[in-house]
Amino acid sequence: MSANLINLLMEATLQTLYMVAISTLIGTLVGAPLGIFLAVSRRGELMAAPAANAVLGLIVNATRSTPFIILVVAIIPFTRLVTGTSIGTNAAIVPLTVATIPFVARLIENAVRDVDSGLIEAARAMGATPMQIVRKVLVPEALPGIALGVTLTIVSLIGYSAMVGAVGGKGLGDLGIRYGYQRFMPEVMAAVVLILIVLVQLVQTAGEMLARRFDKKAPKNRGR
Amino acid sequence: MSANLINLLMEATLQTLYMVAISTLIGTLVGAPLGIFLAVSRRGELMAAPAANAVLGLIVNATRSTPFIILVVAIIPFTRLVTGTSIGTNAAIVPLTVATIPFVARLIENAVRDVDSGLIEAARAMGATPMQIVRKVLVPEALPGIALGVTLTIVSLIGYSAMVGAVGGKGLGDLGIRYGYQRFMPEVMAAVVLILIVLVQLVQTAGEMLARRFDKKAPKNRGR
Amino acid sequence: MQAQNISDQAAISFRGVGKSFARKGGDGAVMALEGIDLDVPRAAISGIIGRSGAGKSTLLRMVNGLERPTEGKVIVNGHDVGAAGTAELRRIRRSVGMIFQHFNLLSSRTTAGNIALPLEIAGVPAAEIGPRVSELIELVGLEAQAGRYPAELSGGQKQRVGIARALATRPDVLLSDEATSALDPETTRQVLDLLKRINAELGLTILLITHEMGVVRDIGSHVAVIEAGRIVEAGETYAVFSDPAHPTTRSFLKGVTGVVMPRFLSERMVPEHAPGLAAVLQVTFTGSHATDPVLARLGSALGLEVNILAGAVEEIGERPFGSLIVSIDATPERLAAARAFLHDHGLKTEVLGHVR
Amino acid sequence: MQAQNISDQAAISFRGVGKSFARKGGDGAVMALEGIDLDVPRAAISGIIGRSGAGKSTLLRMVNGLERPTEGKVIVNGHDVGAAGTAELRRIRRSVGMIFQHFNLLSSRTTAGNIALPLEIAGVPAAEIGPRVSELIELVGLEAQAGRYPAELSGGQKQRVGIARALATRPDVLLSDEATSALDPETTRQVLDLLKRINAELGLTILLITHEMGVVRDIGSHVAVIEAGRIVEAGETYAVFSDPAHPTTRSFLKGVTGVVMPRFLSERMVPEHAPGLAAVLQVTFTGSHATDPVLARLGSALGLEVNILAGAVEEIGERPFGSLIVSIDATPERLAAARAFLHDHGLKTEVLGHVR
Amino acid sequence: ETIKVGVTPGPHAAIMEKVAEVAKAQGLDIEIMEFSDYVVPNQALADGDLDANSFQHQPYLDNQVRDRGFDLVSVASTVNYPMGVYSNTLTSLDDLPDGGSIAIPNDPTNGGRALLLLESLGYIGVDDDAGLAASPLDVTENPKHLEFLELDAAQLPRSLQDVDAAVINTNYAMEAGLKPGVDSIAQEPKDSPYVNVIAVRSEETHAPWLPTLINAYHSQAVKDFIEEKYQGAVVTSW
Ligand SMILES: Nc1ncnc2c1ncn2[C@@H]1O[C@H](COP(=O)(O)OP(=O)(O)OP(=O)(O)O)[C@@H](O)[C@H]1O
Ligand SMILES: Nc1ncnc2c1ncn2[C@@H]1O[C@H](COP(=O)(O)OP(=O)(O)OP(=O)(O)O)[C@@H](O)[C@H]1O
Ligand SMILES: [Mg+2]
Ligand SMILES: [Mg+2]
Repeated sequence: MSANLINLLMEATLQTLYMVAISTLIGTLVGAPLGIFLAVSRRGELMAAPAANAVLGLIVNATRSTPFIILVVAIIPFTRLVTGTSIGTNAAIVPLTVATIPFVARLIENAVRDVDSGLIEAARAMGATPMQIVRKVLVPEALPGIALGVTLTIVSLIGYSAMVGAVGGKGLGDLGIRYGYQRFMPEVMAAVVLILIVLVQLVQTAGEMLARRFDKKAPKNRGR
Repeated sequence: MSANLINLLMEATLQTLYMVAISTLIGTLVGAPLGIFLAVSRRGELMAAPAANAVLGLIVNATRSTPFIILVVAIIPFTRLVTGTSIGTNAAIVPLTVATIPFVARLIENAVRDVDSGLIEAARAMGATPMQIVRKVLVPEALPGIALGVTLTIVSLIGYSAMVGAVGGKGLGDLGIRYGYQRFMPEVMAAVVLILIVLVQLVQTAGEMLARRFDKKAPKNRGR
Repeated sequence: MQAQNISDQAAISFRGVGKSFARKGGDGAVMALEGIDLDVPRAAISGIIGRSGAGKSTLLRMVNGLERPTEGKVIVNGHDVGAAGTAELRRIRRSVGMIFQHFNLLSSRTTAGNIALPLEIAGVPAAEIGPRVSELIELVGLEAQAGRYPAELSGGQKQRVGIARALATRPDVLLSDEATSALDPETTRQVLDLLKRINAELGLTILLITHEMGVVRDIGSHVAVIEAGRIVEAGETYAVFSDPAHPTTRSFLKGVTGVVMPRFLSERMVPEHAPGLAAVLQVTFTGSHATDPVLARLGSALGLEVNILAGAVEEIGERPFGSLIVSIDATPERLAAARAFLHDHGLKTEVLGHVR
Repeated sequence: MQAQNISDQAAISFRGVGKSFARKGGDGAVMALEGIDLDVPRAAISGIIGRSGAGKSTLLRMVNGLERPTEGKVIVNGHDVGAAGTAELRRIRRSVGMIFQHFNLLSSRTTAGNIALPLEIAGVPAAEIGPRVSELIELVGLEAQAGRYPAELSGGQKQRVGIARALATRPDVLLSDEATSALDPETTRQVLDLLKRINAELGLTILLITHEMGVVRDIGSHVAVIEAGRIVEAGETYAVFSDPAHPTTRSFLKGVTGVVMPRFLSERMVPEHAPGLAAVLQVTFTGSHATDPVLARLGSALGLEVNILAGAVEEIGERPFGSLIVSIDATPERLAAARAFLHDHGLKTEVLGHVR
Repeated sequence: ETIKVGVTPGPHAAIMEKVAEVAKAQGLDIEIMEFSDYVVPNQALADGDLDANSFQHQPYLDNQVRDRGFDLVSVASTVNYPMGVYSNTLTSLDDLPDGGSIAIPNDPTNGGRALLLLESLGYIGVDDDAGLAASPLDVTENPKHLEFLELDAAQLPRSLQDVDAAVINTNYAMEAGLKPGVDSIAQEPKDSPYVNVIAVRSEETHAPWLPTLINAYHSQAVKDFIEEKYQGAVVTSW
């Protein structure tokens, strides 16, 4: 493999890391509150607001079901507003983030819904406000699930980010497709897939370690 | 919109339903046991097999991080073996399913890991075999989580299936891209997105109903 | 603890309260409570007892609005809990501490963290939380477990965390759902002494569910007995326990107040008198009579031999109450005289049978 | 219940068993049990008592291998639980039923479904499961709740499901971790009677943890007392309870066997004799003496007035045991004579103080 | 008789739909498969899953045959989508600022071609060995330090606001409302080598349906359709 290609791979790896990091960060910052709200605003829940819940749920579903490239085109004005351009790595982060938000939101929603009712009840009995319950009960108790959800998101994003090639987003996946696959350079393809697997494996391991760290529930041996 | 386009839309909807249904079905049939195995084969768990767990985990992560088109090409021989061809809607189902399996697996793994240790303990104390624990405790108890996970998968698949255009898979997403995006027909794009949203909304509603039906845990009011 | 006009005296009042649970599948509702009228006196310790599934927890959970009555209303410190707006409900709840039957501890917080939670929620300044938490941890004897997570605690230790947590904000009213069921007798006694002390010193109103009649006897000034969703007996503990009217109450009190007929006795006992048989009597004495040497005097006064077969003299709500099973070897006539003597001295007697 | 050579008599034997829990963070292990040597007799009911956090649950959980000893070994029906292969361990477990402190019911199964679970696991034919489940549901009085999910049950109802489930496969050994703590006295009695009956009829070995000394007294033939991870006292219940050696045991038994000093008495009592004061004596009598009219005879024999202030005559492990607090108004000389008289008749006395 | 023909979305698909109409009248049923990928249609053709494809120009086909060893040959030339250079801000490429940005297609049939166009216009130099497969990596001389942005072909018109110039296939330019020749600031020569072809497996060059397909494609009806729809943006080769 030429030095040139190695450079290219390194650059692409950094681009992927950059895109995934920013998308995850912003996606989680927006998706987490959204997911929590989706969980607590259902009928009969803490901050019951079925109408708002339905509308947000619809938006989330709409975003999740729209093919990525169509999403990219649909939000070009917004992308331009945010990054000043609709193309390039920075611009690619916008649709990636927009696609990440509902994904994270749903996963976090599920994690929050899993929190034991008894704990919510205990907090209610203490006269906690809904916001206090969210901050002091739901989030800390759902943290292991949230960590696993974010891990799942990052891994998905690493695969998903290959699609930003359409707007010149670059990164590993795009490199693998355009050089390795389309221009038939199997060694590039192999190198890209290898790096992707290593990245994903690192993320998965870190995510699970974090989840285990957060989980104070069952130090007990579950085997035998 | 011309009658022709309406026809196209109807056909594409059916194709999407067909692809998603089969992929979900097979993806879940394979992904569920895989996810359960991933959950119970970790160190200290029911069927501890850390080596097998690590290898399967790696394969799952590799599949999830590989860009879809590279996956498609990589498994063409397998696709041909299964469907006799490498192109068209039927052939598209193969890579879709292969991509679905690890996704479902991870979600189901998370749901199974959430099952209360005390219940596993109770079953172990009864002298249950690991398989009995899986069948009689883990699966029934994780069912609400599994239902939500499968819902999430279907919704993702509906969006994801747009990518099968690479192998002539057709379906709604592909139609949206080919007409709406490539041929610059915004009304097709809009119609496609609309149908997608309706589909996703139906799936989400059904999935949540099912999850609620399965969940016998907290009939209590969690609000106020 | 009888229903009366809503007065300042009652910290909590139930008025015509009913609760039915809709079954999820829709196949018929469960009627958990019906027509509850009850006043829980302020600054007193009141007990709720009743069979498993009678509706005790449901009743308790209505006091802080965790369960809403399907009928009637619950008034706490003058506020109608059901009608309260969310802000007012929160205010009511902050003045009501609760110990849960199943602990409900946050798995993500240590012992200290769990106890700090209500303080954080009440907006206590961070600087005051630390000392208060240490104080509470000491109170329930969990110094060594302060930094452990619930999963690393024994059942009783978890329960003590729950107790400390409920007391953290110095509430006016304490609701306790079997707070000592997982505790050993000694720890139970310590916790009860603690509750009693707080009740006496700070005028805390305590409403507690328990299956241990000894707990009600020792610290409860009032008691209500629930049976199948209805209150079947209620009043001062001394009155209820010394003369229980409802069969359930009587059954509960067996072996706790009064005395159990020992098996060696019941097996040998015959209903009719016959020559050579001694009469078996149950003698009960309440109030000051409990300490009188009446029974011993009977021997010298009538020249009868009185044999104590089983007995218990104890305190109910801090007043003595005694019950003995004795045998008197005497002719029917002398027996009648003996009973008359005892009655004259304020003791109740009942002939249970005869033994050799 | 003392450690002895492993014999056929012991259904469960602990030999030098220790258990330490590694803390998750790694900051020091918790020593939950240390140097446990104990034989649990076959076909008997044995109780484990001890303070909260003493290590009772941990000990019990070792019997069916839910917890592995970090030292020593546990032998059940001749099989070393720690050394057993998985198949053998499963066989052992199928012969051991367990009632959990926290119920551990499947939320996804109804009452009937939960009770059916161990039967399904044991491979009982489907046709036999139905009738057996109905039988068990009736046994614990949950007919009306058969189709309900655990979330729709009260605490005591859940506990009864756990009891029925543990008995479903007719195990040889039953482990019970506070099986009656959430039950009212009457249901408790029914459950205990049930256990006693199964024990008698089918030779079931029962090892139970309880905080209710009354439970051990009423149905436990043997008892072991754990304190801070060590066994401090063990043996036949009658021996241990009638003459408790360890302070913890004594403290636990207060008010359960023997008698509590009533407050009205303790408040008035002074340590030294003075003219006009009566002596307060604790009189204990065991075995057949319990039924002798010795105390009454004392009056006629020595012309003394004996006043019973508090007292309890009860059965421990089905044998009578009595303890009375009496006052005798007499000069020191006559008091000494009275005590000598009682000692001659096999009663133990102890002077507690003096009252007016 | 039914044959399967692979195309890519856009004009190739639209034209083939018209061809299918014509062929049907001549007794040949054409089933059109659209691929949003440039490798799969050749792979599928080589594997026998397709009977013919029509989506690539001759140089690309040669490349594919060389790289992947497909046994495919072209049997007819079809249309040409000349490329043009468009800009929202510039009126001539000479005005390109130093370090200016140029968007080019990111697909293998058009990416290299765009670079070669810029080379032919004298703004850059491209490594001769790279040929049609040239990528920005193969740019050897770049006096203006131009920045190349590789975008999806259909994305190019949508990105004009964000770049100094874009090299766009005429059909996409047209569909996006640009007027080739009017709005473009540079164009490929009409005789460019990038005429598209119909490809088949070499053993199928004598298949009985092939003449029908070619005839249908080269029919007047198709020519009229193309001229009416694409107004000269798609150049027919017959
Ligand atoms: N997983 C664990 N990690 C650390 N310490 C533990 C763990 N489980 C139990 N312990 C500690 O071991 C000791 C014994 O616990 P165990 O549950 O056996 O007590 P117990 O006698 O059953 O108490 P209780 O009557 O309160 O249920 C306790 O001090 C407890 O805190
Ligand atoms: N969510 C529910 N759905 C249906 N029935 C319920 C529900 N919660 C409680 N019940 C029923 O209501 C009745 C009263 O329950 P509650 O928990 O108040 O009993 P309890 O007196 O506290 O009993 P225990 O002493 O066993 O805890 C029980 O028969 C119970 O089965
Ligand atoms: Mg209850
Ligand atoms: Mg315990």
